[in-house]
This record gives sequence, structure tokens and C-alpha cells, in this order.
Amino acid sequence: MVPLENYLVLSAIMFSLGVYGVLTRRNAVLILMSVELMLNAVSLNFVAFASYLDPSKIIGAVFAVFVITVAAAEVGLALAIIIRLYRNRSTANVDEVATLKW
Amino acid sequence: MGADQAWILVALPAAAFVVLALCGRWLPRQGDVLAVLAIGASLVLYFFVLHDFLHQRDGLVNSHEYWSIAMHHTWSNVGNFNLNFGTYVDPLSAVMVGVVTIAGTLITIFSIGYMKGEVRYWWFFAVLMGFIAAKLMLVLSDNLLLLYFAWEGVGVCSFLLIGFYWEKRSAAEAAKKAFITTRIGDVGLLIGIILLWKATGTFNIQDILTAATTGQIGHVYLFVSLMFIFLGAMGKSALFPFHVWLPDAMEGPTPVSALIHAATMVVAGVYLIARLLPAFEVVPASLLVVTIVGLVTAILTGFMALATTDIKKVLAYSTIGQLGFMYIALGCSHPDAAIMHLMTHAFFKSLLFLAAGSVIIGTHHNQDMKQLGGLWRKMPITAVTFLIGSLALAAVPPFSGFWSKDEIFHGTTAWNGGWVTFLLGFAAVLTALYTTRLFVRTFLGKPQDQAVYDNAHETGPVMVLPLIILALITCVAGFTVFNGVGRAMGFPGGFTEFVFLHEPERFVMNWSWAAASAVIAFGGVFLAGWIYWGNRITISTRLADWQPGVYNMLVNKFYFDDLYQAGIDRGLLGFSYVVSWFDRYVVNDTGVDGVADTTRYSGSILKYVQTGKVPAYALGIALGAVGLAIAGLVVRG
Amino acid sequence: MSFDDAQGYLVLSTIAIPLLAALILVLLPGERKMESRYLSLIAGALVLGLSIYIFAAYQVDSSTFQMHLRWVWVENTAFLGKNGITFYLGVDGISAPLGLLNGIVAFSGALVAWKIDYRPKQFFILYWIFIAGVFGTFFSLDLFFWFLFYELATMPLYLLIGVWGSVRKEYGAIKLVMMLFGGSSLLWIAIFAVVHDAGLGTFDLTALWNAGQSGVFSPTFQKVFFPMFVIGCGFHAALWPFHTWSPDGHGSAPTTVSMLAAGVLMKFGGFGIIRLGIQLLPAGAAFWMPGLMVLGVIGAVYGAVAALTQKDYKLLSGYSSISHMGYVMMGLAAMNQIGITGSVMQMFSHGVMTALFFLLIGTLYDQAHTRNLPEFGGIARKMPIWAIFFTIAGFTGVGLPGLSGFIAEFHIFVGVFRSYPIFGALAILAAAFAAGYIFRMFATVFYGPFNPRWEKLKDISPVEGVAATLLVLAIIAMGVYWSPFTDRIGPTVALLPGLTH
Amino acid sequence: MRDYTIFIPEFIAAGSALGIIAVDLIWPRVRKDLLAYLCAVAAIAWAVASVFYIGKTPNSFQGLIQVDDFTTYFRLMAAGIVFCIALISPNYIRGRIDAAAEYYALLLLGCCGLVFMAAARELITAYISFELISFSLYILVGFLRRDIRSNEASLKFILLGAFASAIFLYGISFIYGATGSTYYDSISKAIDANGSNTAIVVGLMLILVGIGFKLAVVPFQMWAPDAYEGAPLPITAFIATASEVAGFGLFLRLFSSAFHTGAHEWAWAVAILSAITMTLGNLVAIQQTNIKRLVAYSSIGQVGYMLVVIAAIGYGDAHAGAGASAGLLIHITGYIISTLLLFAALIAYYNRTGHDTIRGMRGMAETQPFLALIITVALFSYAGLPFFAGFTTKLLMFQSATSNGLLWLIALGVVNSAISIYYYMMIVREMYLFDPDENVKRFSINPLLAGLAGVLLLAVLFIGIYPGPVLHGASKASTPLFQAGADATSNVTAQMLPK
Repeated sequence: MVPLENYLVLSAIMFSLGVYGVLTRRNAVLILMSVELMLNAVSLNFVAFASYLDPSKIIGAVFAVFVITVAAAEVGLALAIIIRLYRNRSTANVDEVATLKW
Repeated sequence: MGADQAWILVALPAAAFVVLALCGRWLPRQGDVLAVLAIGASLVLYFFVLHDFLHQRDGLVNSHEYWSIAMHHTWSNVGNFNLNFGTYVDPLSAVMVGVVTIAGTLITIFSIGYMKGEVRYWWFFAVLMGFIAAKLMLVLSDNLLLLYFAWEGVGVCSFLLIGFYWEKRSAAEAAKKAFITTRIGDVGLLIGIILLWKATGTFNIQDILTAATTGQIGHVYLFVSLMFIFLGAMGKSALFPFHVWLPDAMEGPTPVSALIHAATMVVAGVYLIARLLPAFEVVPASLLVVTIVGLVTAILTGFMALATTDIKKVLAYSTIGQLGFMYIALGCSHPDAAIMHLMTHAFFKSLLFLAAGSVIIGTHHNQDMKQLGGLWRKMPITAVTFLIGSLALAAVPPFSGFWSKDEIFHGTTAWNGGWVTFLLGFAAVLTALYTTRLFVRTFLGKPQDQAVYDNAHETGPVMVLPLIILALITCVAGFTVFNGVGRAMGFPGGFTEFVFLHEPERFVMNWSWAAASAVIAFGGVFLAGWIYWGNRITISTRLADWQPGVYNMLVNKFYFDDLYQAGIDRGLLGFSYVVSWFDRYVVNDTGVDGVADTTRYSGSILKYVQTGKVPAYALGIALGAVGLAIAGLVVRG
Repeated sequence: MSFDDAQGYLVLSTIAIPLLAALILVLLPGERKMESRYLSLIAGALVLGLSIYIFAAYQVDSSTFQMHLRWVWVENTAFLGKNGITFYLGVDGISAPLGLLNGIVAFSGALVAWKIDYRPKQFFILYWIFIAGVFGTFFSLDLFFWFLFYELATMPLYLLIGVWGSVRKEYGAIKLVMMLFGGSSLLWIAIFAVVHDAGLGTFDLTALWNAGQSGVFSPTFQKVFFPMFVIGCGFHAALWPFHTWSPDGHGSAPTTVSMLAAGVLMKFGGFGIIRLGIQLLPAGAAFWMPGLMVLGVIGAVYGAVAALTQKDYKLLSGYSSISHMGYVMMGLAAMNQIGITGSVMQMFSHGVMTALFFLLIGTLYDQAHTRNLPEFGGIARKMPIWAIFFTIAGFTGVGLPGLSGFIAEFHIFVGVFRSYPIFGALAILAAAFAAGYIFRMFATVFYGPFNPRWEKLKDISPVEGVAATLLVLAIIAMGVYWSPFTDRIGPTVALLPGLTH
Repeated sequence: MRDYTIFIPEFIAAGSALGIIAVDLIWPRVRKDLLAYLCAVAAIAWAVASVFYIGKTPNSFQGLIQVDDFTTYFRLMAAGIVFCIALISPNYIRGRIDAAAEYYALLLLGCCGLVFMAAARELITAYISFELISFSLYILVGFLRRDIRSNEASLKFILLGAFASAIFLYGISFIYGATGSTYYDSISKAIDANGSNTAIVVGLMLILVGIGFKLAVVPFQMWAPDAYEGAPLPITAFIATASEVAGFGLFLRLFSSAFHTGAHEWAWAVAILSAITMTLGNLVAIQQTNIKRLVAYSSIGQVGYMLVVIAAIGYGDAHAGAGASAGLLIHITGYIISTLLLFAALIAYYNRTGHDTIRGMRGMAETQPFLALIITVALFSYAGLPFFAGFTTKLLMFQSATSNGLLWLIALGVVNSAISIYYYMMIVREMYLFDPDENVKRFSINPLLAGLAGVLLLAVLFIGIYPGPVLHGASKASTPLFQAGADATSNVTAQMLPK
């Protein structure tokens, strides 16, 4: 059996990659993708915990399914907003979209 | 009307004051008749009180015992701190009330003439009555607090009267100066009163005296509190360091100067010290201080009187000088001499002031010796009364001044070493000098200013009558010292048997002392006469060339006024500028506004954290998360 | 309903009438100016009558709380235990005279505000909220409502000064409000600590006093929170380092508001220190009182000296208020019956005197529109009656016997002398400085040659005359016959814990 | 054991949301205001339905959602918010938003999410309802299609929201991993049994991040000012009220029943966050010129004050915690009513003059005295001045949260609320101390808005003067928080899991 820690390390790496993506990317869509990467890391984490620790293995899996569905909804909503923005400002670059400040 | 209804004496002028102050303007003759009636009634009532007071004495077994009638009731109490006010009649206060009522009545009558045509005629009489009421309360009160009440009332009335012509800037400044100087003295008095209360737990004068004499109060403590009280007396009687305000107080109308700055107000200090003399005796050092201050004042003002040419200012300096004499008498623990001199001085000094007033009215408001001269032909009655007054002031025998000053000389023998007697003699000579100079330059010799001389005229009967009465009293007052005269008037004996410290002493005519003081008086008079009557102007001008420095010093009143003014301007007002600057810039701008600005400024810095860019926000969140996680582990670890 | 409860409702009505007046004014249409003035006059008269009755009906012999009225507001819910928050009013020897002061100042303030014609309705609404707040603070015995009324009195000041003020009104308004709220935020913290530490889960002051006096609060706790109460109230009482709102605030406030702020609001400080400091944390009081004495003396001397060279008479009376409040602080810090009685009397006397001062200054300022002292001269010729009132106010400030100033300060001096003689002497010296700046003002403003520029000055108007006469009567009444005051204040002060006899 | 009757109020809400959309589809030409009144009626029905659950024995749906007095309190608050937002939105929407039906539907659905966040006793349900209200807010913020500010705000909001919810989930996974269960009670028993380890600590901190983002706690607050400024005015009110209530509902439920045993882990963190939040919120608010951004920072400040209670729950025992959360509930009620009152007036003013900067409100006392009075009352209630809700609720909240350890935080809170008086006074200054610009004349406002504002004004005064009943309700609501809900869930978990 692959020890639990490996999974946790893998999901941690994926999570920090996602965070790195959000911090450095300028394009809204790519930020969105990095957030999705983080969510996948989390669902991996759930599944790993479920299989190793929880005898009934149910809750972890259920949680992973929920995370995936919520992520999907989130992407749909975010893309709709990014398209709306693109129509108005013909840019998706987050740095140019900064009129609201101070 | 017994002696314990003495408070009615106070109530009458007080009621007159209230009535006049509120509706004086609309009263017939603007209320001057009401004023005279009020003070006259008080005078009459005084005689009843005196009569009843004297008869109470008959019941006493031996005449040596000190008798008095006191009446008081509690006014307010806070726990065991109760203030009770009441009146206390004893020989000392009987004499004082007499002086005040007699002088007050005569001066009120005189001022009807003097103040005719003034703008606020009714206000003058209102405040005059207020003053007399306050002075009577001061003299009759049985405890120090009520005394302080009256003390301040007298101060305020003197402020209002000095500042009567308040259109003139000099009058306003003089009034302000008078009140503030006496106020500083009053601060000392209040501290003294509270210190005495702290030691004895009561304000009643008699209880304090018994506590002091029986040694319940520590010597040093008693000395300090008595010195504070003496500070108050010095302020009010314009003694040496505080003398600056009395000459300026001449800005007020002359009857005011006569009543307040000769007869009654300035002597309040003498009365206070006389009243507390038993306590002073417990601490001999305090008596020494009183004597020294008295001496310095007498001599200093003697010189100043020689230099000034304004007749009212000369009389003012002479008043301060005579007060010095009274304090010397008190210093030698002879209150009888001091009070007698007070009585005689009250009469002849108010006579002199009123005469000066009629001179001023007669010569249409100029009072500078340089313009006057040879007036005796134009104003014979005023001249004669002025002569009687100045002879009494110079202590020339048969006049009253001689007897009381002789008593003081007799008292100074108590000090061993005779230095007090010698200095007193010197001061007496000075007094004679400036008195004669004043009389000669005003009434005798060639008229300096022909215009003034021509239209000078004798004043009306309303003013001349009081002069004559006062002149008579001045002549007679001296003889009350004799036992026979006193007994004839119903008093138990001579003046010294009536007012005494420990036990009455019969007056015995000591010819040698009488001769000595007569010599001093006549010497001074003739010396001055020779200087000023013969070739009069040259001598005084020669003094100016011979010793310009000394002359200037005398003219400028030893530069005390400028000294005090500089002290206040540079010292107090300077300190005040510093304080208000400190308050404005340090406490306010840096302290209060500083805090407000830093919060606002910090707010304006923090707002730039919000850059508007999404990655920056995400960074904030990420850093927050990492920070929290690490801190959590560190805290837990 | 016993007689005592009936009186309780009277005390309630001193708060209810002003609020009712404010409510009616809200419903009144704006343009009807005269109606709002008459309404305020009636309300003022009622409040004055009530405060006089309460002062008179207060039984002198029993010094416990009388005329009390108690409605349980919130009880036994969440953290609040038995009678957690109660609307609890009561009158004792200290609050009766202060209530009378407030009644007098309120009525004369309503009279003086007669000539305000820029939106008088809004002015009077805020005015009556202020008065209700002041009555509430003096009479309420529940810490929650005490603090509610304490802040209620400060709330309308911003608009009152900001809208109707004169020179630099915005700066003066925001400074005054922020400093007073800064002070009351200190009170908030101390109240939270005290109510929590008492462990009773109630805001009822009488319960907290018993706890405080029976040693529930540990000495260190009292040492920490007593200064917080003192400094918190010190802001209101213009205690020395926290006084800078007084000159600026009064300088820029309209006449009526500066009358109220100086006359009544400053008394919150002294009153608060007694109610929350001495009665609640006696051990803290014993430890910190020398410190308060030093601050009081500094305030007294500092205020008097700074006033000596003020060119602007509104600032001058601001500084003189600081000086007089310095006496109040000293009276409290003396921690003996005479001293504290003196400080309560001084609160009353200074309140009435400052109200008269600001009233008169307002009358002059409204006509002359300049506050620079040297520009005036010989005003007494043009305004004789005004000059007489000003002289009486001045003499009260100087502490002339026969007027209320002296007897109050005298009790304070005696009290202070009993515990700290040196400070007593300093205080009396400060009183001498008072003579300095007041007579300097007399000499420059009234006396001296007439400055022709003031040819058109008119004397004091009848309405203001009535108000001024009322204040002068109060001054003379206390100055001449003060035993009604001492008989009420004395016994109550005797019950305060930790007094050195 | 699936008792669906406990969800009746939510069924009503969600049902009417769908109903509104259906009405709009069937009668497209119906006046949009009608939809608003429909939504308001739905809200009233929702409130009435939830009143029936007061005092009932609390039972939970499969241990996931607990319906007790606490949930009823939040239902009433949610219904109140929707009712008021529904009434103030119509004349704002008339010219600016065409998809009105979806607007009102999202309001209702969002508030369902709010209630479930407060009612959840299990992490998954909590997360789902957390996302439900977040999603509806993301859409509502971006509702002004043609306004670039609204677009930008919603973009920022959704990107950062997704990012934060990812971190929140990561935290939940750690908690799940460490305690083996997502039920609050078993979590608290697990922590109680074998103490806390690094996984739980990290998990707790990351959960704090997630909830911190939702409540705009510093340093996660940067989205709030932009979202408040960009969103349409009624939605700014919706965010300021609903997301605060939802956040604190979850906070109270989660940290009182699940993590109370491990309180020493997170209590200090919440105290520090609270201190930073209130200070930064108040300091930056001083400088603001736009009223919406100022309200954003002021609500950040208010969150800071309320976090003090959460810290007090952490530091104190169960009884102190119950008292403190009662204080929080009454304060948040007062805060909501004041915010709705403020925005009712702001919307009325904006509809007429189109200004939403502070400078734009100059001389409002002349042009519209009633609105000026309303705004002054709302701001004074924020500042905590007497007679208004803010004073009483803030005092009761701080008093209930006082404990020896936390006095410094409460002192900071009091000082901050003193600072806040300054910038509220600056707005009052603009309105009262200056005359209006010349072209603005006196105008009247929509009677519906005026009526609603009047009712809210009375509510603010009522709570301010006589807090008795509301405090009683709040304390009844907070008692179930600290009773271990063991009885409700133990039998369920045993039953669900195969033997």
C-alpha cells in the first residue's frame, strides 16, 4: 500500500502550484485554471484520507464528488463573467481591470 | 436698643445701599437725603448702644474686668464645620463704630455739596452707604470669616468709589491697581484665617485668642499665620511694600479720599491687628516685624510727602505715615495709644481732606501747589480749619494730634535701646515739616497763579459747616485722655482706661515727655516755615540742583511704582504669555491635533494597500493563510 | 402609589418633558419659528419649576436616595442577572443642586436662544435633547442609563456648534465632540471592566457601590481603573491636560450652547468622578487622589495665568472655566467632607456664573462681531445694565464674599488646607490671578475713554435681561444664604467611602 | 429518519424563487415591480413559517442540518433582509437591470444558503451552503451588465472567492483527515479525546482563512471595498448584511460546537485578526470619499468588533460563550437594521440625484431633510451613539464579551468606535453644515421607500431604547449552541454506517 503521506505530499504540491498560478498569471482565464488545479488537489486529499483513515470510506468520496461539481459550476459562472468583461473592455488582463482602488 | 442689637447699625446703611442702588436715580434729590438720614440714624443709634454698653459695666464687680456683649447664631454647617456669624461689642469696637459713624455723617453731608452736578450722583451715595455698612460689619463682627466678608466688601466699595469717574483712563487704572494690590493682601489674610481655623477649629476671634494665649497653637505655626494676617493688614493699610495704590487712589472724589483713605478703610488693618494683639504678644518676633514695617513706612512716606506738589497726594502720604505711627504703637503693645491716634487722626485727616476738597472746589478743580498760594485772604474759613488740622497733624500741643502722638512716644519706651523712639521722633519732625510746607505753600505767601487766585472763592455753607464741626472736634478730641474729662462724658475714665490691652492705666501727665514732643513739633514747624515762607521757592529748587539724584528719587516715589509695574509686565504677564503659548502649541497642537493627524495620516497610508489588482489581493489572502498557519504551529509548538 | 413614587414620576418628567418638547418640535413645520420659541419657553419654565421643586422637596435629614423610580428594563437574559438593566432614577444631596443648576441654565438658555432665527426648530430639538441628557445623567442610578444620558448630552453638540457656531466653528465643533467622545470611550472600557468584575451581571449602581465598598474589586483592579474613570470624566471637566476643547469649543459655539457646555456639561466631570470614582472604587481613590490634586492645582493656576493675557474674551472665559474647574478637582481630591461639599457647591456656583458670563459675552458679540478685547473701551456708557450684570459676574469669578463664588471656593480652600496646606495656598494665589484677568477685562472693556466705534451698541434686550436676572438671583441666593445647599450636600457627602475627617 | 418537515420554510423560499422566474417567463410584459412585491410576500411567508419552529425540540435532518432556535433566529434575519432588499430594489432596477426576475430569485436562494450555513452541523453541508450564497453574490454583484465597475467587481469577487474557497476546502480536508469525520460533534469529541495535532491546527487556520474571506476580515478583506463600490446599490446592502450574517452564522455554529474543545488553538488567532480588522477598517475609512467604499470599510470595522465575541467564545467557558454569542446576535440584528435603513435612504437619494460620493450629499438637510435624518440616524447607530441601536447593542455585546484576558481587545474596540465617530460626523457635516449646490431643489421620495425607512427607523430606536425582547430572543437563540448536540447525531451516524 502506498503510504498516505505520498498522496498528501502530491496534493500539497498540486495545491501550491495552483496558488503560484493564481499569484503570477495576469490572464483571468488562466487564474481560473489554477484555482481549478487547487480544487483538484483538495479532492485528491479527500479521497486519500477517505481510503486510509475512514472505515466507511463514504464521506471522503462524497466530499470529492461535491467538490468536483461545485468546481464545475464555479468555472461556468466565472467564464460567463470573464466573457461579459471581455465584451465591455475587450481585455481579460487582470492588471488592466483595476479602476476600483484605494 | 441694647448693645446686642448692634447689628441694626449695620442694617440701616446696608438697606440704604440696596434701596439707592436699585432705584436711587428716581428718588427725590437722587437719594442723598436718604443717605444722610440712614447714616444719621446709625449715629443716633450708636449713642444708644454706647449708653447701654457703658451701663452694663456697672454690674461688674471690679472695673478692671474686660466686659463685652456678644450675640451670634449658626449660619450654616457641614458636619462639624459650622459657620456662625454675630456681633461683638467691646470698648475697641465701640470707639471704631463711633469714629466711622461720626466721620461718615459729616462726610456724607459735605459730599452733598461737593458732588453736586455729577453724572451718577445717586450711585456715589449708594456705594458710600454700602461702604459704611461693610465697615461697620467689619468692626462689629465676632469672627474672622464675617470680618473677611466685610473686608472684601470694603475693598470692592473702594474700587467702585476710586473708579467713580471711570471715563478717565487714569481713574480706571487706579481703581484696578487699588483692588488688585489689596486683593493680594486679602489672599494673605484668607490664608491666615484658614491656618488659624486649622489650628483652633473655629473662626471666633475670642476663642482663637484664648487658644493662642493658652499655648494650644505652636509658636512657629502661630507666627506664620499671624504674618499672613499682617500681610492682609499691610495690603489694606497701604503699608510699605503695598503703599503704591493709595496715592493713585486720590483719583476718586475727595469725600471718598476723606472717608475711605483717611478715616475708615485704611485703618481696618490697625483694628484687625489691635483685635488680635494678644495673639501677637505670644510671639514677640511678630511685634518686632510690625514695628519695623511701621517705622519704615512712616519715614519713607515722610520723604515722599516732601517731594510731591499735589495737595491730595501729600495728604495721602501723610495718612500712610500716620498709619505707620499707629502700627509702631501696636508693635509696642500699646493698642490704647494706637486707637487713640486712630481716632484723632480720623478727625483731623478728614478735616484736612475736606478742606483740600473745598480748596479744589473753590479754585475750580486745580490741586497743584504750584498754582495755589495766598488763598487765606480768599477762603478764610477753609484756611483756618486747614490750619487747625495741620497743627493737629504736626502734633503741636493743645491740639488732639499732640496727645495721641505723645501716647505713642510713651509707648515706644517699652523697646529698650531707644532706637524706636529716636526714629519715631525723626518721623514726627518730617511730619511737621511737610505739613507746614503744605499749609504755607497753599495758603500763605504770594499767589503763584494770579488767574487762580482771582476767581477763588469760599465754598457754600453745606461744605463749610462740616469743616467747622470737624475743626472743633479736632481741638477737643485730645482731652478725652484725661480721667476727669472721660468720667464727665460717662466713660469709666480717660481714653486709656476705656481701651486697654491687659489692664486700664490712668493717664498721668508726664511733663518731660510732653515738653520733648512739643519741642520736636515746634522745631519742625518753624524749620519748614523758615524754608518755605521766607524766600520759599529758592530753597526747594536748590535741593533739586544740589542733589538731583536724591530729588528725582523722591519725586518718583523711590521708583516703587515702576519696579512693581516692571515686575508684573515682565514677570507675571511674561509667564502668562509662555503658558498660553505652551497651551496653544504644545498641549493643543501637538498633543490633541497631533494625535488626530497621525490617525488620519496612517489611514491615508493604509488605503494604498488596496491596489485594485486581483493578484495583489490574492497575494494578501495567500500571505494571510501562510502567516496564520505558521503562527498556529509556532504557538502550539 | 406612595408620595415617594409620585415624586419619582416628577424626577422622570424632568427628563420626559425635554424629550417630549423635542418630539413635538420635530412634528412642527419648520417655518413656524415663533411657535418653536414659545414651546421651548414653556418647556424651560416647566423644567425650571420641577428642578426647583425637587431641590426644595429633598428631605434634608435623610441623606439616602429619595424620589426614586425603578422600572426593570432587562432582566435574567443572556449575561444579565437580577435587575440587569433598570430605568432607575433617584435624587440625593449631590444631584439635587446640580439638577437645580441644570433647570436654571436650561430656562435661561431657552430665553437667550430667542434671537436665533436660522432654523430655530432644529436648534431647539437638539437643545432639548441635550437638556434631557443632562437631567438623565444627574438623576439616573443605573450605569447603563447613566452612560446613555452621558453620551446623549454630548451627541447634539456637533450640530449645535457646527451649524449655529461663529468663528472657526467646524474646527471647534469636531474638536469638542471628538475629545469628549475620546473621554467617554475611556469610561466605556472602565464600565465594562467594573460590571464584569463585580460578577453580579447588573448595571445597577447601588449594587455596584455596595460591591465596590465591600471590597469585591481587588486593590490592583481599583488602582488601574480609577484613573481611567477620572481621566474619562476629566475630559468633560476640562482637567488640565485634557482641557484644550474648552477654549476652542466655547470660543466657536453660539451663546446658548457655550452657556450650556460651560455651565452644565463641565459638571459631568466632577459628578462622574464622585459617582464612579469615589463611590465605586474607594481604594483606587485613596491611592490616586494626590495625583488628581496636583492636576487640579495645575489646572487652577494654569487656567488663571493663561487667561491673564488672552486677547479674545471668549477664550478668556474658556480659560477661566478651566481654572474654576481646577478648584472643583482640588475639592474632590481633598477627600474630606468640607472639600467635596465645596466642590459640589463650586460646580453649582461656577455653572451659574459661567452661564451668565457667556450670556453677556454673547450679547456683546452679537452686536460688536469682534472678540478682540483691546478694541473695546468705555462700553459701560452705552450698555449700563449689561455692565452691571458683567460686574456681578466678574466679582463672582473673583470670589467676592456675598456672591456664590466665595463661599464655594472657601469650602474648597478649607478642605484642601486640611489635607494639603501648600496646595491650598497655591489655589488661593490662583484666585488672586483671577482678580487680575477679570479686572483687566473690566478696565479695558467698560471703563476708560469711550471708543466712538461702538456708538450704535444697544443695551441688553429684555429677554436676555430676564435670563441674566435669574442667574444673578441664583448667584446672590447662594452667596448670601447658602445653608440650603450645605444642608443637602453635607450629609450626602459624609456617606462617601474613604473620607478622611 | 429523514424528516422533511423541518425544511418547510426553505421550501417556501426556494419555491417562490422559482415561481418568480416562472411568472416572468409566462408574462414577460408584467411590470417588474410586481416581481419585487412577490418576492417580499415570499419573504413574509418564509418568516411566518419559521416562527412555528420557535421552542420546538430541535431535531436535525440526518445530523446534517439542525433546526433549533438558533436556526429560527437566522431564518427570521434572512427573511427580513430579503424583504427589505426586495422593497428597496424596484425603482433602482427600473432603468438599470432588465433580468429582474433572476435578481429576486437569487436574493431568495442566496438567503436559503445563509440559513443552511447557520443550520449546518456537518462540514459538507456547511461548504455547500457557503458556496450557494457565494455564487448568488458573484452573479448579483455583476448584474449591471453595461457598467464596467460592476463587471470588474464581480470578476475580482469570483476569482478571489474561488481561491479562498479552495483554501477553505483544503482546511476542511485536513480536519476531516485528522478527526475522521465531518460531523461537528464527532470532530469535537475527537479533538477532545486525542488532543490537537499539526493537521488540525493547519486545518483550523485555513478554515479561518475561508470564513475570514467571506466576512472580509483583514488581510482577506481586499475584495470587499471593490465589490461594495462596483455592485448595484441594493446588492451592496445585500452583501453588507447577508454575507456578514451568513459568515457569523457559520462561525458561531462551527466554532462553538465543533472546535470549542480545541479553543486554545484558534482563540488567540481570532483575537489578533479582530484587532487588525477593526483598526484597519476604521483607519482607512477616514479617508474615503465614496459612500459605498466608506460603508465597506465601516462594515470591515464592524466585523472586527463582532470577532471580539468569537474570541471571547474561544477564551471563555460554555456559559460565557452563550452570553457572548447572545450579545453578537443582538448586535448583528441592530447592524443589519441600521445598514438597511442607511441603504434605503442612499438608494432614494441616488435614484433622484445619481450621486454616491460623500461630496455629492452636500446640503441634503435642505434638499431632503427626511433622508438626511435617516442617514444621520443610521450612521449614529453605526457609531454607537445613544438612543440608537448601535449604542445598546455594542455596549451589550462588549459587556458580554468582557473577560479578563480580552479586556485589551475590548479597549481597542471602544477606541476604534470613537475614531469611527469622526468619519460618520464628516458625512453628517456634509449634509448639515453646507448649503446644497444651486441646481438641486427640494424633492420628494418614493412613498414605499419612505414607509420602509420609517419602519426601520422605529426599529432602530426601539432596539436602542428597549433592547429587552430582542436580547431575550438572542439569548434563547444562543443557548442551543453550546449544548453538545450529541443526542441528535449519535443515533444517526450509528444507523447510517454499516455495522
